[in-house]
Amino acid sequence: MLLEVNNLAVSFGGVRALDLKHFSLEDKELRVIIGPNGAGKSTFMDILCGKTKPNTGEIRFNGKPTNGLTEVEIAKLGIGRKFQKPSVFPSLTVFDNMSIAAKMKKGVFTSLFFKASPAFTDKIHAMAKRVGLSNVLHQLAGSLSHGQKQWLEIAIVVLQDPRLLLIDEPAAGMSDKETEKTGELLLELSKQHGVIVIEHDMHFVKQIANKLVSVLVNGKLLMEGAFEEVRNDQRVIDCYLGRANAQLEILSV
Amino acid sequence: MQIKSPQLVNLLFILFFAAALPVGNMLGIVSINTISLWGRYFCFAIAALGIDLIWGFTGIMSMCQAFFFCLGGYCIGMHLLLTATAIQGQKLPDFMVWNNITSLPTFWEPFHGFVPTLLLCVVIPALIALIIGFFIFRSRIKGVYMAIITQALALGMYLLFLRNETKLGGTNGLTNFKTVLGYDLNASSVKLGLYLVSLAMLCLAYAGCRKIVESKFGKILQAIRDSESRVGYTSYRVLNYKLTVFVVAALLGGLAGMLYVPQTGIITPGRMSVTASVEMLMWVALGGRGKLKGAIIGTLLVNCLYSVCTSLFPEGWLFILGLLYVLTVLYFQKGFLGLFETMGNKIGTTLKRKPAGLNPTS
Amino acid sequence: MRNRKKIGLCLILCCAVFFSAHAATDSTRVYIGQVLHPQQEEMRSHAIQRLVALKQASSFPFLEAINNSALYVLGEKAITTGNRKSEEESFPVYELYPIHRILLNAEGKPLLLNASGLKQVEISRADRLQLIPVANWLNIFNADDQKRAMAYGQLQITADTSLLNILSGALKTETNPNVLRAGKEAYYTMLLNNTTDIKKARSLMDLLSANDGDNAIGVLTAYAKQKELPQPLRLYAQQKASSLDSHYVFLQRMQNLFSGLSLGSILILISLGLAIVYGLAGIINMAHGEFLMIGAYATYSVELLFNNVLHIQNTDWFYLAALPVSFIVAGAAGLLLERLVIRRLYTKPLESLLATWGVSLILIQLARTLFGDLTAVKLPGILSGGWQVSPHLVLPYSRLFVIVLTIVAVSVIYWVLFRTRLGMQIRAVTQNRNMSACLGIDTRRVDAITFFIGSGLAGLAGCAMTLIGNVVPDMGQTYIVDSFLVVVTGGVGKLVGTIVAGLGIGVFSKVLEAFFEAVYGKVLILLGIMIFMQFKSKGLFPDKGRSAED
Amino acid sequence: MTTRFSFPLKKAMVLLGSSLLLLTACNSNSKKGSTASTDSKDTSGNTVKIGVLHSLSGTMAISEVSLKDAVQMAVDEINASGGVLGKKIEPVIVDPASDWDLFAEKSKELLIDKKVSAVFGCWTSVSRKSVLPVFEQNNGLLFYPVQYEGEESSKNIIYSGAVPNQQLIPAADYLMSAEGGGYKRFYLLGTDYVFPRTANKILKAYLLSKGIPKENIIEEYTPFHHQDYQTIVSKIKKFAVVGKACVLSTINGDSNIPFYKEFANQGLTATTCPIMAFSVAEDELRAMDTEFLVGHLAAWNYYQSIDVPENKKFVANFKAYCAKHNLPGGSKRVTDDPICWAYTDVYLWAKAAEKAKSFDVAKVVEALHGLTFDSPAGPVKMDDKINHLEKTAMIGEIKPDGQFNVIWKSKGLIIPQPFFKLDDAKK
Repeated sequence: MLLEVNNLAVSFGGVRALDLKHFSLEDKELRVIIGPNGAGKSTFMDILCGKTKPNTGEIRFNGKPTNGLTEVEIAKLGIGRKFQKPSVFPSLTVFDNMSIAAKMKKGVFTSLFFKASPAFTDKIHAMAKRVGLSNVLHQLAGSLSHGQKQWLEIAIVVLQDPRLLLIDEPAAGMSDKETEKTGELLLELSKQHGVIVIEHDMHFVKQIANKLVSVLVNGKLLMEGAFEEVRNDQRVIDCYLGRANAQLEILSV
Repeated sequence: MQIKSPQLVNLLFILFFAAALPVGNMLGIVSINTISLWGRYFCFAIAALGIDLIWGFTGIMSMCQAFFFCLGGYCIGMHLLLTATAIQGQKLPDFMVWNNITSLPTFWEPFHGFVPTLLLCVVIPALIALIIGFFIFRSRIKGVYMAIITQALALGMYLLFLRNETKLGGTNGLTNFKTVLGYDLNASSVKLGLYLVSLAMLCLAYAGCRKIVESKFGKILQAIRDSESRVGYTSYRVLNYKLTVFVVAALLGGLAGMLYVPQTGIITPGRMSVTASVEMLMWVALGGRGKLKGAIIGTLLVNCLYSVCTSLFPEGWLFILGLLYVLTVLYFQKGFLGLFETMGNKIGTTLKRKPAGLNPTS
Repeated sequence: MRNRKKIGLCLILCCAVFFSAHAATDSTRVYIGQVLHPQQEEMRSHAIQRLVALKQASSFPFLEAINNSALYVLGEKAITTGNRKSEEESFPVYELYPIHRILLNAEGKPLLLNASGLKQVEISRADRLQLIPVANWLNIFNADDQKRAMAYGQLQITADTSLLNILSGALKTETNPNVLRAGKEAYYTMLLNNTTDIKKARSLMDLLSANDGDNAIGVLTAYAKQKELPQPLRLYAQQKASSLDSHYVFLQRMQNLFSGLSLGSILILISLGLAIVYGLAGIINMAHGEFLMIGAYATYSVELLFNNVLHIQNTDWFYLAALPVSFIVAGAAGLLLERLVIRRLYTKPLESLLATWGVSLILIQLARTLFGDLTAVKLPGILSGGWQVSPHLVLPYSRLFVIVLTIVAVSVIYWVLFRTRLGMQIRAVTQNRNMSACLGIDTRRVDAITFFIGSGLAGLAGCAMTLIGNVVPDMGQTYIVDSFLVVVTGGVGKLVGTIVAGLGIGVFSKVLEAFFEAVYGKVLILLGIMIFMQFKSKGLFPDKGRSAED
Repeated sequence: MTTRFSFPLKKAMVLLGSSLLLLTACNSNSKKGSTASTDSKDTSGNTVKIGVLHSLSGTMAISEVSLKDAVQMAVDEINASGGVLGKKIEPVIVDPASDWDLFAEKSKELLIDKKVSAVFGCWTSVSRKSVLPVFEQNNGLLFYPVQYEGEESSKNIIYSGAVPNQQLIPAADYLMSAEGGGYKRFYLLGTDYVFPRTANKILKAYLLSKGIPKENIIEEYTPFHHQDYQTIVSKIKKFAVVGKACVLSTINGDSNIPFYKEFANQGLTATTCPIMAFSVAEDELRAMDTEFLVGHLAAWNYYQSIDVPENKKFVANFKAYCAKHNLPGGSKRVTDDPICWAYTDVYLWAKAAEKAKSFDVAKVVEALHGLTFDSPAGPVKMDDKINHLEKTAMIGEIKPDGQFNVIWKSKGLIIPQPFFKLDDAKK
């Protein structure tokens, strides 16, 4: 097991945002989490990457507990996070963005006296090519389109070479074509990394859900299963009811 | 032509101040008073470089740079006062005698020697910055909280230094210096020398800062400014980076203070008041935040204006300065540097059929 | 009104004394005549000497006039002037002997004289020095409460029974409680020091400590130090003194607590506007202190308007008028600032800091040019003095007023924010500007109104500050750092936080100040806040939830 | 290089360089090499320049602006009566902005670049300390009009304000005397800077030498611009409970109003515990609601109410001057001790220059020694040896109109002792 979570709970101002009895992920597995807004999906990721501290519960990553570790320590263990809102460094060039992320020693003095080797530069060029940012490599990240920013962030996360990728709504704001390309990228990544993806777009989910889909509702795990199984589950449909569009969406796939 | 130009600008700057002004002084066009005035501006510019590093590049608003400046100033001031006291054949500086202090306080002892003093001038601010910075950054105080906490620190230290119990001269501070390394501080040649040393240190500090911001370290600083959390998730220990840049800024402040005091002849707590720190931020903001040249230009220009206006318009200079601040923020958001660039662009357009660059600035 | 009361009182006083000592009046009259119209200088000296030796209470007002170099003659009458203000053209005068009373004209109204109508009787310094033996007694018969109280306080211990009689006579008719307390203290002290009877001494000590006068402890300790005092009396005196002392320590703690409350309420009043503006717009308004200054100057201007244009002098109404005026003027200034400068900076908090700093420089210099450097507003009569909980615990009305004003301001703000539609809009914009705009809230209007309220509150604080401090161009700068601290300690943009932090900082500073000197108290507070921020890096009441962190 | 606008930036830099040059030129304003001629005073032509070095902005403006006005008035008066040695006086006014470093800078500018013959200025000790080396090195002449702590006597500074033995000691003596009230407990309260510190040190030593026990003297300091005197006043109240207590206040400037207000509001009066102030003069009282100040005391060498013809004229002229020039306050302005000495200083300098027939600093100083002058405060005399003024000490009692009633005067002029020794006082 790459990731094991037991009895995880957190509440904000008296509202229980997440109450997860059990969750686990195997190495090199791609897992999609779906659920209505406010179901606690992003909060779950926040806890996994150390941004939010859980009230109770235990997380084991690669057999080691991560409770009480800081973001940096968790990142060092090998958990990379892509946020819902693209979080890149807008005043740096795409190249700089990537070179900051690339896996290496990250102490103050290493940074001060760092000189990019040809191999290092090649690695970045390769990654840029992979996410389709080769031609904007020396533009400022702030001037990229939304979709490009999403890719850049994925590139940043991947360059860290983590064991587990946490990807929050990667397809938001992308065109259909871009979405498909992103799906392919994620599937490719899952060959080497564990990946958890949060997504609303059911077409996209269908594309990438190669094994299990988890459904979170009101902070609780409603069910887990293959995409088709989840899609046809009455409880899932019920909880999407009342939100007409979502219901249509989930049924129309 | 394109590649060489910035260096040419630097060269021009150095040439003007390192050659033209001293030569002017020898010819009698420029008074020594003006020279040492510029020497003092250079010191401010060094401190402003520190602010630019921490505020402009890292996005941390530190409102206690003037405090570090004064720490450096007080260190050298203690040394100068001890030598002056020795020359006059007294055992204790005057103010201690008035305050019923009978023997030299222990913490004054290290300042008898020149070299230890120089070291302490930068080590003490750096050390204090390290301690304070550790606690501030550890508990993730940022944004306006950081600004206000450092401001509170500056205020607290200012109030402490005003007290005579600190044995540093209270409100009057340290003054009445005579010599440095045996040279008379009032001799024109010494003043010129100090001016040149300040200029050299400014150039050095600039080059150093340039190196820093262009290194990967510098990129990470900017990354912290853009998205601190992202830097953390990219497994950098943000605390270390912030702490380093805070210490470097303090160090520059201390260095600046050290050079400032022999040229001014007095160091008082007034230099570290809350407004003093805000003014330093103002120089950087006016010059152009996030650009090292901007910090220098802003400092030189604002101080020049301050000096000139307080003489030419003794009753109305605050209007001029205040209006300048407001207008700069409203209309020239990149500061003087941005303004000069735009002006340069315009002139460029009229002179050449196509300007050199039209891309939006960073 | 008050003045007339005093005169009346004095009249009664003097009559009482007059009848008790009528035997010597004839010679007194003669001597007074000699002082006014001496045949030669020696005669005058002798006459004064005799008057002093006679110790006739009826002659004291006359001697007092000599002592003050304010003895004049009008026809045959010896007269003096009261406490007069120099700018007054004409003023009433007082007859001195045989009865000390205000001089009336033919119609029975006070006779008004001007300076040129007075003929001064010049008494040499040497003659005036002759008054020293009775100098302390003279003012017991002064019309001025303060002077009377002072006279009692300075009475020298004497065993002279004639003077003791005068004293007890004067006390019988004294109506002002503070003067009476001082008088009783003097009386008991004299009796105590002249008695050898242990029982009597004890009861006098009881009276002294129950009287709770200003010098009670001093008298008792001095008494206890007497050499030939019997041991039980000494112990009793010491015990009385120490119990009084511990009583005062308790009172002082109360006073400090009150001071803390009052400082806290000032801080709240100043910070409230800052907190609202910061919360709404993310603007670090360095010019906030200058709105305080504007409010103070508005108050000053209203006072000038009342005095110089409307010619309504000596009224308290100006202050009542100044309260809304200062709010509106400062608010309008804030609105102007918002329109001209801040509107362009809503998304850039740090730039706003710089721009508003520039604005504050301009405003300070503007105030200096317009008003000069040092002005102060006259404390409204109704707010001067204090609520005397006990003789040693006085809560100044001005401070109480500020506390009440703060409570009112806070309640109104709460009402506006949480009970009105406008408040709902303000809160909506504070939480999510873009979303509010989408929902059809005119965010620009809300911004403007909020800025108006925020600056207006600062103006109101400025108006309140005139009660306590002075009005100077850079008065705002004194408070800006403190109020930023309050806002930040409370949690940026949180009203509850601002209130709790304001009170906390206020009370803590005053408690610390009581133990250390003012500077160290302040430094300790700053240190305390820094340590506090170690544990609560986002203030007392940070935002909770996922959206809070970015 | 990160800067991409190489070409335009260069242009801009040239522009910047030239503008800096321009500023430099403005700044220096000198025609000759300065190294050789630091001594020279620009007295060519029909005018003689003097410098006015008082803060017109910042925290000290509150006190110093009035002094600038007084100096200007004196200059106008002298110019109207023909000037000095046939030359009109041309004041060069600068604003050191309550910034101590700027004081040094501006004095350099006045002496070296503007070549003024004398400078009239400074209020705080720190500003004087800051400019002192400048005046000594450049052989300038500074007239300093404010009472100060002593312990200093420079040949380049004329101290016309009181030194401790001309103000503090007489006040302490008066309070301890039977005439003054025979006070036995003293609360020394001051703003935390050099003058109060030194003043209180001297006062404390003096009081101890007069047999006041140590526990009856309390010393306390508040920071500049302290506004909240609640705690301190309640401390004083506790102190005064025992009786025969008074406050010796060296509180500076704008802190006074809150202090007196709090003092009155907590029920303390001049009766129970008078305040003897060393830094409160008419100019401060002008703004105060004097109702609750009445009866408190101050020690100075001049009061507006002094009844001599010179003073009557001076006061009337000053009011007229302020009204005429539309200065804030107008004809309601008052005079006080520092204003009087700032005004007197200009006359002293003019008289000395006439006597020396030169503006040369050494000659003027020499002529000053022993010079007598009928100042608004009455006759004064420059000491024969040191640059201090001999004058009369006076105690004033605050009247309801914000003026002082002079209740005590020293017998004759008091010889200044800038380096005050307790032993001298005992004699």
